[in-house]
Amino acid sequence: MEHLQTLTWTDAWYLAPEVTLSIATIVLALLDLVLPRRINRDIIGWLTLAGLLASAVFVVWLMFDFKDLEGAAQVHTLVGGSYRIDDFGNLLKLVFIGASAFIVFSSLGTVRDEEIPIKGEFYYLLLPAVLGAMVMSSSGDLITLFVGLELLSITSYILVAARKNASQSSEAAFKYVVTGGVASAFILYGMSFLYGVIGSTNLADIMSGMQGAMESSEALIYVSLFLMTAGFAAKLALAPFHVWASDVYQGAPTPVTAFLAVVAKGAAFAMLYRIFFMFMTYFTLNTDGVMKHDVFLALAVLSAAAMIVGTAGALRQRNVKRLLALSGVANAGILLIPLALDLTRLHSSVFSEFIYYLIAYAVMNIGAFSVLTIVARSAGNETISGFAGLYHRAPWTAAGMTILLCSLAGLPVTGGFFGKLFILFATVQTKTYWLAAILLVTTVVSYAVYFSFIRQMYLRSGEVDSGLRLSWPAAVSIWLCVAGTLVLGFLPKPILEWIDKLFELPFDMLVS
Amino acid sequence: MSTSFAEYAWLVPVFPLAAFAILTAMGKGARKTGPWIGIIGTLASLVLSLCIAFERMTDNADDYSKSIEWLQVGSLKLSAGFEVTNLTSLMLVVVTLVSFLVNVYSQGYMRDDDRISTFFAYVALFTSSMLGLVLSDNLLTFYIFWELVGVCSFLLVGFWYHKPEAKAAAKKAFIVTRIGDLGLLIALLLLFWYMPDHALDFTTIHNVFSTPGGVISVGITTLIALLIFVGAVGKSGQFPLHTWLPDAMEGPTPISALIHAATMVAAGVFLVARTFPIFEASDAAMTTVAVIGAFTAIFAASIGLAQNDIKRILAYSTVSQLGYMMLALGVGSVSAAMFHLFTHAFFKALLFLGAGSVIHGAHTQDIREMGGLGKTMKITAWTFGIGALALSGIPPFAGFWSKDAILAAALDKNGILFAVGAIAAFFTALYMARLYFLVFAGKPKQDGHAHESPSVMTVPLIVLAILSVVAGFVDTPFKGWLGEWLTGEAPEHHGSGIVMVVSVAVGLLGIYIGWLVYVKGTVRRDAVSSRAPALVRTLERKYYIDELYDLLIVKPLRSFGKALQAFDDYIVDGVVRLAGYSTSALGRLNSRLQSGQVQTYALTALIGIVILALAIAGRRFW
Amino acid sequence: MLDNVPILSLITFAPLVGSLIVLLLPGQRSQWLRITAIAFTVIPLALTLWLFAAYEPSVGGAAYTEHETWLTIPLNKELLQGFESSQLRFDYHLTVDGISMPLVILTGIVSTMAALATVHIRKRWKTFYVLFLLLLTGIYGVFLSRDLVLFFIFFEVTLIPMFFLIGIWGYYGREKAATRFLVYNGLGSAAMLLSFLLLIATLGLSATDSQVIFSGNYDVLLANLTDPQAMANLTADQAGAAEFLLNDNMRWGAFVLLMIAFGIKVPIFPFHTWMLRVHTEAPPSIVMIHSGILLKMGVYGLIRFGAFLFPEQLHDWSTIIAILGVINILYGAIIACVQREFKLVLAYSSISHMGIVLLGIASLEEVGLQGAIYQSVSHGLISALLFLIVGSLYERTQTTQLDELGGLAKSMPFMSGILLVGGLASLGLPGLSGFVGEFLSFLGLFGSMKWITAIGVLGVLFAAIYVLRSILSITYGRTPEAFENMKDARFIEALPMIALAALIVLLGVYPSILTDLMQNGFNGLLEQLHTRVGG
Amino acid sequence: MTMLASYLTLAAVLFCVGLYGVLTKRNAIVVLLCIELMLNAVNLNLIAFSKYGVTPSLTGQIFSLFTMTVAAAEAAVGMAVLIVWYRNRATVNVDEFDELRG
Repeated sequence: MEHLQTLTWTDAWYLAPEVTLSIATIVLALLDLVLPRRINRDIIGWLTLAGLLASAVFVVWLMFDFKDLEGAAQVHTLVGGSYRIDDFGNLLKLVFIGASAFIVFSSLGTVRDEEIPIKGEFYYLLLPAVLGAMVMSSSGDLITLFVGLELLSITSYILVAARKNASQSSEAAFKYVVTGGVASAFILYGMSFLYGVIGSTNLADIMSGMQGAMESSEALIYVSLFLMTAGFAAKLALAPFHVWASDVYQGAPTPVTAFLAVVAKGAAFAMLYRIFFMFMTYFTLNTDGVMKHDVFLALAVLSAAAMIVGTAGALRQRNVKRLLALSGVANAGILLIPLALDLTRLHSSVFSEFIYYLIAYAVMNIGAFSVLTIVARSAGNETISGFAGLYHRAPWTAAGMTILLCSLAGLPVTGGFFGKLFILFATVQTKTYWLAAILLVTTVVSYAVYFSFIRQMYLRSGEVDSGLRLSWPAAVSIWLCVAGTLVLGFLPKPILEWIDKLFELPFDMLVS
Repeated sequence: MSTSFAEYAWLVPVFPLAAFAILTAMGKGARKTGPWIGIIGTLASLVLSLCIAFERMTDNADDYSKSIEWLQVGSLKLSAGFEVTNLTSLMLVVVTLVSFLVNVYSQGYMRDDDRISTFFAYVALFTSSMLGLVLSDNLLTFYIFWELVGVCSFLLVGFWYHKPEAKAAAKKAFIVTRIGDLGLLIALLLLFWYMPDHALDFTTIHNVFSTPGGVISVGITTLIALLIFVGAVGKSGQFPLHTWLPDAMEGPTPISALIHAATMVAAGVFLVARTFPIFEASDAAMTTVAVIGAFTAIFAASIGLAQNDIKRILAYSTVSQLGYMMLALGVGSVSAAMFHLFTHAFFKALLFLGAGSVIHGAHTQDIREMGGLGKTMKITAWTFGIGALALSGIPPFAGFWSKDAILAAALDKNGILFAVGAIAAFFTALYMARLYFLVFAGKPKQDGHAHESPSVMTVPLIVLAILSVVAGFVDTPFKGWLGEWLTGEAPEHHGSGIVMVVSVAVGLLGIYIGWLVYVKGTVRRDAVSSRAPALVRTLERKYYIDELYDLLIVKPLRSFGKALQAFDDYIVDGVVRLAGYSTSALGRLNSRLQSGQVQTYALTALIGIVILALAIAGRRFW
Repeated sequence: MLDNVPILSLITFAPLVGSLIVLLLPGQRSQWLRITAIAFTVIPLALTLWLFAAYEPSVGGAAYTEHETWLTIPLNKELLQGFESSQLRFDYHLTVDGISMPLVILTGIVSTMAALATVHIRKRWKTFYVLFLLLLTGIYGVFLSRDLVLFFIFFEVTLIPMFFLIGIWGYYGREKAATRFLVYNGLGSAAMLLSFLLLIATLGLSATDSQVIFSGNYDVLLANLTDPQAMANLTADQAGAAEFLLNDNMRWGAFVLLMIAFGIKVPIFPFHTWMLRVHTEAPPSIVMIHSGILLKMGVYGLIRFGAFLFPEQLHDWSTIIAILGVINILYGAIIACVQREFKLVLAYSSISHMGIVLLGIASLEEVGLQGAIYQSVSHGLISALLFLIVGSLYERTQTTQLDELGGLAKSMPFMSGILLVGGLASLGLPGLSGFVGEFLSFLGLFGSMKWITAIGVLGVLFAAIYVLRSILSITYGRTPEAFENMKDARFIEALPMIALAALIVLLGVYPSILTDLMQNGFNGLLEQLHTRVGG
Repeated sequence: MTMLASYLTLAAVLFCVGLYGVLTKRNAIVVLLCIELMLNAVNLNLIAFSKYGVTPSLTGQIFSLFTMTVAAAEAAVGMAVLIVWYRNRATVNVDEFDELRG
């Protein structure tokens, strides 16, 4: 594929979701500039939400447009395969847009000017970030992947620093810039080697050129994979690359923390899956044992380390955001498991396992962060003791939070439970018992973590006796998250069947 | 004969049980009517028992048994049922008679107690259980009632629950007998697995073990027999499990008469008699029974010499007499044992009730504080005297005949056993003489407020006294009617003159010495204690058995428990805590890692990836 | 008439409905809340009793079985060679048989008594009853469900309400006790889940030409276990697919995991320490449920999954289990003898009693297995009764330290009497239920392991010691002044006490009422044992 | 191929120098510069592969153009964040970024 392909107008149709977001970003940026100061910037928030929803509509439309549900799936590739409209991307896009929409929605009326002076920017800057995430999930080329990654990262840096007047916020942003930059450099460095041995950045070309490259320069591929692994591990905050996460999560405004925990992490996973799944398939088809085992064992070890360190670290943590950061570390470990397992004829539902847990993770985390925003506001701090006596002050919120926490802890009957169950079943099917054991044990230890909230909410009495003020969007989004968690728990079947119907491994994930 | 009383034998224990149920339902409100319910219940049982007994005497009918399925597990069936034989009908009469008399007596004795209706309820329950035990046709049912009488004994010993001594005694009674029960339970399990068809009924046991060279090996037979004997030892207060019985005297005196003299403690003897074929099949077991019995007889009698509590003396006497019965069984004479059980039930109940009357009158139990009561308490003194003579084996009282039978049987077997029995008989006569003379003879030591008990208490004494005189004639050396009736065999010739002479001689000698010391004063009372103080002290302290048990069993066990407790707290739980602690230590380590220095973070990550890479790649080279 | 009524679902979910109703009632009306809650514990009890009356031991519970496919989850289609699709299937499968029936009845009875005993709950009634009823749904579900995942879910459902019930309404150390309960039991559940999934991935597999189905249905597992043609039993070369094979190592792994999982619940030494805290810290009505029913879930699991799915492994391990049982018996009993706190005496006595259950299981004889269930039911009733009394005592005396108590027989003769009945039942007095369970268990094991059983029988002696020691020091002796004018049990307290005591007597005198139920419960297991292990 | 090897070596050295700088330098601006250094090492790599790689192609150069742009943007944001922080705390010393910890 040496000839350059240009973007045609028909292709532009397929980019409708991304284009929508770009236009919305520009329009809102201009709007923010021209609107007089006295106008509440919530309007921009609402418009951001509208932009996100419009984009989501396009994604859904695209999904159904070129796929009749009975027939084989189609994949549309743009610009010589560097951009792919496939169900892997589409499903993830929906998750990212949905999660962002929830975050925006619950921020409306909750985020205050004193806290985030640049509220307009805060809202509309989410759009390029989501755009970056979408690009990452839809790319078929290392360059587009990288651009998407950086688009997401750079906007996230700004978002983390959105609390302009708080030194904590800029400190967090700086730390994020440094670790993010170094991680990017590592990924990029790894990519450069991959490009070097194959001569193309296109994933399809890489796949087809792998055979030759393996024979000539196996070592470089080895190095490349390890460098990329390190970079992604840092982006995903897998142990021991996780240390920055707590600081950044703590310093960032809470909605941004939620965004980082869900969308940024999910997007990094999307990219990781795009690249590594290719290798996994290659290794599986060409029974070249050595590297396969090394690379994916490394992933498994990272995932185990993340689960252990994340859970154990959260055990002693009193600051809720840091705690959720560490919980995110553990969850990242769990999300990595499907990829780290062998691909066998019994276990090839890697994607369903991944995305189901990702959805569950997104729903419960956003819900938890929304509750945290409100509780921290009323308590005046972000420590776990702010939850003390929540049951007496706001029994319904406490009940909702309890369900979310149960889901985080993986207790039935919640989305988190089934998500973990499928992943666990996969580990058992592939006979990776040690990983299953670690998953189970850390899950159980995490009971202690999440139930420490519950202990505060129900067993202690707090200092504040007044009720909890919830803005209606916050309340609605919390309850939607709770409902989502329960639906995922009680009715996993329709969702998984839908995913199964949509998703065809050879088309949607394997770039050929 | 279309119907017989035996078919209704199951009603015998039901009457008292009904009484128990009614009394429990009535609660505390039945102070007046309560005793009557108890008395009527036992009276009904007594009448029916007498009918059954007479029926069996006249017709010499076949044994009657009937059982229902109690529990079925798969192909295994456990049944419950009753059986009427000559042996059981004899026991029925003894139990119901004594129980009835004790009920009547208690109505007076317990008149002032708040919980009199509870007392009668317990007694009714005991009577019912004891009758159930007697009637049981298989070992499992027997065991069930065996435990139930134990509980009733426990409840009644601890009847005055507010007294710490009563509490301790009740506990001890239950736990020590439980040791014996354990043996019986294991024996039961063994029998269950070794008997053909898992049969546990006495008839089958009888048939299986009576067959020479039977299905069960001698070793197992011996084991089973010994384990059963352990049960009997516990219940009948034989050495070394005798310690609970004297302590059990903390209970109300009628209880001591009923449970701890006449009926329950004899259940051990009854058990051995019931399962006698097993013992007969094993020489070792028989020897053990005989030796333990003989030893207990002399051992307890010697302790009885040095006690000062009127009830305790009688208690040791009971232990000693039960030893005689065991001795009889050990030397192979069931009929002698049952005969002694029969007579002993009457005269020992008499003695205890008499003692109760004394305590009722004198308000003390210490014989050193009594004296001259014979003047104020004439009926008590007379009847007590008859009981004492019966116990001492003076003809023609009941005890003489039965003890004579035992000694004769012992002599047949082994001279040493006979000698031991004779010496024990001497001791018996001596301590009874001491007891009687100290209490009834001499000058009153108290301010004369002792008085005779009411007739409701003295009438049972008189009835028992009469029985103590005549009961012996059912089986004299000249006409062994009881033995024949019980065993269905021709009477044995145990009437050797030597035995009779020796027996009477030691009895009279004992009384004479007692008279010399305690009435006449020719021999100083401290004649022995001044010369061999250690001996007397040992006797007073009951050979330090309690102390020994405390030192050897209770204390080590308690320490062991404490040690286990510590093990549980510090090791078992410690490991759990350690696991929790190390997890949170890992968390703390993570916190320390998050020092705020972003460069440290990057370095951590770098070190992480290097280690990972080295480990993953390097594992090929190891 | 009642043929088409899903009675088992009604039993299971009636408390859940009650829970929701309580949730909607106003929180201040404690009387209403209590009555509603009690009503919704009585409904399943009534249904259970009806079931008991209608149950035919020879037929089993087939008539009541409810079986629907609950979830089918498509797994993968891409790389699957030779088949069109593969599915993970979880069923909604409820049924009863001779093993679960007694425990379901026990649940009905004890839960109702516990509901009556909730008069001691002095705060936050509404939440209490909501959680209490939720807990019941979990328990019924555990005993009735026959799908591994469904079972697991119900098992976990019991954890969460228990955490709250201990944590909110317990005594001083409640929070620690609750957390430890949660984590310790969570570990057990985790082991169970791993084992279950292992079984589903191998034994649960049924393949048609077009489909591979991984089922969690217990019946499927059981059928595959004995079917030599099942994938899980084929050797690798036969099936051409090593991934389906349940080889010996995996069997042992799954078995040991199950032993650990249910061993924690039972609890088997050395996994018992969590349960001591629950016994001492939880409110009495909850300990009634906990000690009375929840521990039996462990027993049930050991038999249902340990014995039935892994008879060979259990047979190989029977000596180990018997030894563990003896350790439980003696360890618990000896430590109970030196406790100064009555609740701890009872806690250690529970350990001791559960040891007897283990002996029954280790026997692998019908007598012993029935004994194990019998002992479970009996211990459930006894400990429920004892903790009921503990609750009433504590309410009056504010202490359960043995040294501080004494002479209560004077001021509270009724309660002391019932306490004594409970204690005597606990020490295995014939005529009361405890004896039958113990006796059957001992009887069962004695056939194969005489010495071990004989040592275990010693526990009966220690039981006498700790029971009498503790109960006598509560009720006998001198009455301290502070206790002299205390009131005896109120009617509402006396009612469950009398009911439980009556049941204990009934089971002791007429054990057939329960053993008849279990009559055919173990046939399958024993047949399997005889054919596969060879007796 | 020697050419490629030397470029790669240089790039590796640059990358390591950059990494070392990130890990050790106290001045925050220097830290940002060092990140740029790492990215530039990547650029060098890409261009070297583009010219001397197994299959030379323009893609590497295009990639490096993207990288440079992105790096510039990243540096700009980094500087902006630093300025905000400097305004709050009046220091650019990396050691003093330790308000968030634990």
